[in-house]
Amino acid sequence: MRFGGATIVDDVSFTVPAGLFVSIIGPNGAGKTSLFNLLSGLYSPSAGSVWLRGDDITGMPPFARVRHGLGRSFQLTTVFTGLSTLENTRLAAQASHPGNYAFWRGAGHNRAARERAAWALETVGLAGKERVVAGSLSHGDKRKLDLAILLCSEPEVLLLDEPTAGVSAEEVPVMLEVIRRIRQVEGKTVLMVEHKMDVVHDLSDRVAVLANGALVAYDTPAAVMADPFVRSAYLGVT
Amino acid sequence: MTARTVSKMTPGGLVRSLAPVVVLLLLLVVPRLSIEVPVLFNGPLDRPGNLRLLAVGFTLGIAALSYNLLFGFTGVLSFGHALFFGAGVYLPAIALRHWEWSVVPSLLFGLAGGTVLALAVGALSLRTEGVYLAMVTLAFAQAGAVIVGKNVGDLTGGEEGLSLRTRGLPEWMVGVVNTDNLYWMALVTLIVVYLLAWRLVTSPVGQVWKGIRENERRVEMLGLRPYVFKLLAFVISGALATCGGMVYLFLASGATPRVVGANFTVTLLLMVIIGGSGSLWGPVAGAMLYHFLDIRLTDWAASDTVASLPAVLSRPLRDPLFIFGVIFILLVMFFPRGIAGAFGGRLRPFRHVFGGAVARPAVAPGKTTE
Amino acid sequence: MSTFVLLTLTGLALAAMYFLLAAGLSLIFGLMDVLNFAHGAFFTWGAYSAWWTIDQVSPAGTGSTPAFFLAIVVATVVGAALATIVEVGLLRPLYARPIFQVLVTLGAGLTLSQLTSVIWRPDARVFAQPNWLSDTSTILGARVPNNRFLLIAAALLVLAGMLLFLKKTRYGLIVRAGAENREMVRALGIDVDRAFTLVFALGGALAGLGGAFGAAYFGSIDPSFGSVNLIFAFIVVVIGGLGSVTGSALAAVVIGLAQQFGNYYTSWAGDFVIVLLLAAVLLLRPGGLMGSTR
Amino acid sequence: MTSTTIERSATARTGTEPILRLANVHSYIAESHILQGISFDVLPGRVTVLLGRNGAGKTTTLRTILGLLPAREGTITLDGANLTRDSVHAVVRRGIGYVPEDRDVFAGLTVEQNLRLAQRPGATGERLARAYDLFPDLKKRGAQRAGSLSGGQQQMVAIARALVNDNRLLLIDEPSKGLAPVVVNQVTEALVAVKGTTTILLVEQNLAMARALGDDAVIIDDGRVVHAGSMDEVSGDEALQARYLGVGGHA
Repeated sequence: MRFGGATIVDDVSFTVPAGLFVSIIGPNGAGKTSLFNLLSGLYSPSAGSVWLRGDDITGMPPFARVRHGLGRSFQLTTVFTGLSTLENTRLAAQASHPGNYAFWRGAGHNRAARERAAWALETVGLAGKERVVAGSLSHGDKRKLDLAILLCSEPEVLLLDEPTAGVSAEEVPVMLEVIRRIRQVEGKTVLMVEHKMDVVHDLSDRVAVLANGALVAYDTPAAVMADPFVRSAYLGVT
Repeated sequence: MTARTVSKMTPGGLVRSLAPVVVLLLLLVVPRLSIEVPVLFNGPLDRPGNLRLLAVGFTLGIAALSYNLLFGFTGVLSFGHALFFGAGVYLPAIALRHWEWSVVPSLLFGLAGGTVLALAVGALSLRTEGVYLAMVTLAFAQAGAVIVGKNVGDLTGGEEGLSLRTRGLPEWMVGVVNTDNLYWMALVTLIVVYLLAWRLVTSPVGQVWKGIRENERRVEMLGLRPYVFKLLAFVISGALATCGGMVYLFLASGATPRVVGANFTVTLLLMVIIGGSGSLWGPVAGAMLYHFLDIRLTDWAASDTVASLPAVLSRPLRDPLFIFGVIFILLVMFFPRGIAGAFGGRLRPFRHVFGGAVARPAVAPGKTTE
Repeated sequence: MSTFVLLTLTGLALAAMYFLLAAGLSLIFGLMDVLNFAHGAFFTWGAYSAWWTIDQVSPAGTGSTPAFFLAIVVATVVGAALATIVEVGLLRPLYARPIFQVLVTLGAGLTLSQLTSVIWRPDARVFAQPNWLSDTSTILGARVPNNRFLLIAAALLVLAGMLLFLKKTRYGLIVRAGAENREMVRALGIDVDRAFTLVFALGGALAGLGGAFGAAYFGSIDPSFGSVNLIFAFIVVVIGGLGSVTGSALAAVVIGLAQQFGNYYTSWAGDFVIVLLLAAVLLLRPGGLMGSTR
Repeated sequence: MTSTTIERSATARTGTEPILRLANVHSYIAESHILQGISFDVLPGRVTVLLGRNGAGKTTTLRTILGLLPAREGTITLDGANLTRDSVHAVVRRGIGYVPEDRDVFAGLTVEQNLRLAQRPGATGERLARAYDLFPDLKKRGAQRAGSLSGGQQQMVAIARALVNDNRLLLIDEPSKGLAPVVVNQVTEALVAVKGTTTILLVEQNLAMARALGDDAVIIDDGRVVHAGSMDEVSGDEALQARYLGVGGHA
């Protein structure tokens, strides 16, 4: 994977080898979410290019990128609140099994999608809550469901935008466990925006630091934390 | 917060699932029921006038049901739906009268025409969203109304409308004595459309529609193209409305400009809101109720009882549309889920789509919130 | 030549009427994001209250000049009053549910329009105007009714007034700022709800005024008077760009002329061209002619 | 740590009554519980810096004070008057100036119009003149559309907008956000000039700016106050910074 630059995100270039867990950190307004929007195709860059698994995806609309193996979770939870958790995941699973749009059959008929959906709920720890309407889940459970939906699209590369945002302190370790499990079971490539440094430290192989839209460091967690330049960029201390 | 689960089969659920069967059986035998239902119906139930009243209600039910596939299940607010119902009424009428086709080709022509029209209007309108979509579809409906009303190409008969040419029709469809056949035709069409719609909304496609209603952006991030699915909904609902229009043509023995244009779409919206946008049967019930009240209030307003009332009361009663307007406002303000919402278990889909400010930030990523 | 002049002037008069209706719609949408389907009813009520006033003041179908001017004032006031009632009574409780706001304006529009039918019967009414208004003046060989000029003049005055209001007054600034970022306006200590009511009332007043002039233009009125014109006003607003008063004025001229010229040659071409125009604008320039990039 | 100890320590330090007091304030964005019982005081004439990593709830705190987000629990008082349930405009009219996170100037309005719009009843021309004096750059551009200004100039408009009224308290949200270091210095200088004339509650992640301006510091994490004390104390405590402000090692 290779990333090219843009303007709010200013000339950012880095490559993420397959199977790595990379966290993106930086002060507010550094352009982290903008970077994610560029990667997932919600914004288009004014210059530069985005490559995914060897292909240039710069001009692709969001849905095509997803079909190309990119999956994304949002900073604010975006589950389908009126559907049950199983319907949520099944919808996602069905999307990645095209050719199953037979409308003379019920949605439950697609066996591959059904199994994938059940597996995803199990993986994030929502087994047993299949029939619960997503809108009535607790916030933490919604974030888990968000991840389960993501898993159902069977992405090769996951973009996680602050997976622990708004999750109560007690539930943070649970979320971490879920993310770790996804990593171990699936061996996916993950990019994560996160502010909780202990979370970043725990999960990442590499940490990328953005400040004012520019990439100021890209290294192992330990090296990045020790870098005085990063510290000044982050806190404005000179 | 307690977690709400999707209801399983309970004794109450059993009653709820048996009720439609009972209602259906009753409706099927209505043309053979010679009983009086005072106040509600004039004379015995199997009188042609009464059968026609119910059957027209069924066709309006088809229109409302099809409209709700788009509005209630996919979350697309179009103001052009009357156009497709109107196409179902006018196209076969034109083929029958001017080209003297026989029934089956005329109906096939109507269905094809309505579907193609829905495809064209949908393909263009769905490139916009929200209020823009509402206005573009409104404009298309207006264009249809203009073509019909101004008698373009001398085909539609203008304000006069177009009477049904009965000569090409099979005998069982013609004449007051055969009203029961038309009644059954309308009822069977309604049932078929209903089953089709049910199959659709519970199919994978229906799941995607609901997903779009809840959060279009998220659907896109699942790797699906919302445009394609919305267009599918638009075309299917348009085609189903066309079917309703075709049956209506035979019941009304002709076409009048009333069935195209924005006012009829507004009426459909009224039926859907009265019935409840969250279910399939709600809009059908809403349409039946609307039509029934419309006809009954008009009859009633002409009666001596009303004439003897003081003007403050008698005048509004002469104007059913005024009463519907008031009912509509009250429903929107206080019972946004309609009749179906009052009975239904798990019918609450709009809270989150139309719930406004609280739900909206979810679709706008990029803005950091602390 | 005389036909051309006649069509141009009547087209401009029609444009003036559309503008009076569209300007308020556009302002309301710009600030409040509400597509106001009740606007046609304010227009209808403007027409009916003007007709009623003339009927009361100078009976027997002879519209006197003072009666006409009084009627215009009454129509404006009635439009503003109805708009205020709708905004405060129906829209305000639904601020959190935008789609239901649209639906409730639909219901209000239907109810208010039908109320005219309830009170004054559904039949069309002849609008009695002073002779000098229905008389014609000859310009370049064309005999143009005087009420056309009055309508154009009124629309120009309203356009100038609105531009001044938006650029020079504090409430104008609030409206423009509110269209950009409602929350920040609130955070400056400004009561945005009051601004909403004001804008709605202003829009209603313009619609009422437009209704009175529209009645003079067409010579007769009926309960569907507003809803027919509302559709064209919507098209004007979209083509002009939601929220832009100048855009509305421009689009109104385009629509008014297209309709007059088109319908002169065939009975339907004008209306049809407008719809095509709308489709073209939305597909090529979705924000409208003068629309901001909302 | 309980809320009462924080309040007591703040009051004890100076012996004056607070201008602003938050007591056990809870608020939510959609269903996510952002502020989970925030309590602190802002003392008159001082600059209180609200610190904490991204997502801790700093902006939400300011928005809750203004009433842009409802406080579901707890009370907020300004000069002893409870404003927890007041509407936004009523809160602001008690004398609060707000400089939002993303500046939020009205792009279609001129600089002058932006400032005039912000003037509340009773605002004097003299204050407007003083605001212009502070930012001579803006005076030249009074007739220019705010949307055509640079990010730094827009930040100046946003700050000037809060200065045209005779405010009891200014809420300033990350004035350094997204600005180049040179511009950050200019903004800092301007705020230093404002300091002392009014009470300020400042949200800032840039420690350099926080040090230059701050008297008191309140650190929040996960929607709760985790530290309250003097700014000097925080500046000198690397462990505290590392733990709550982001980088600098694993806690």
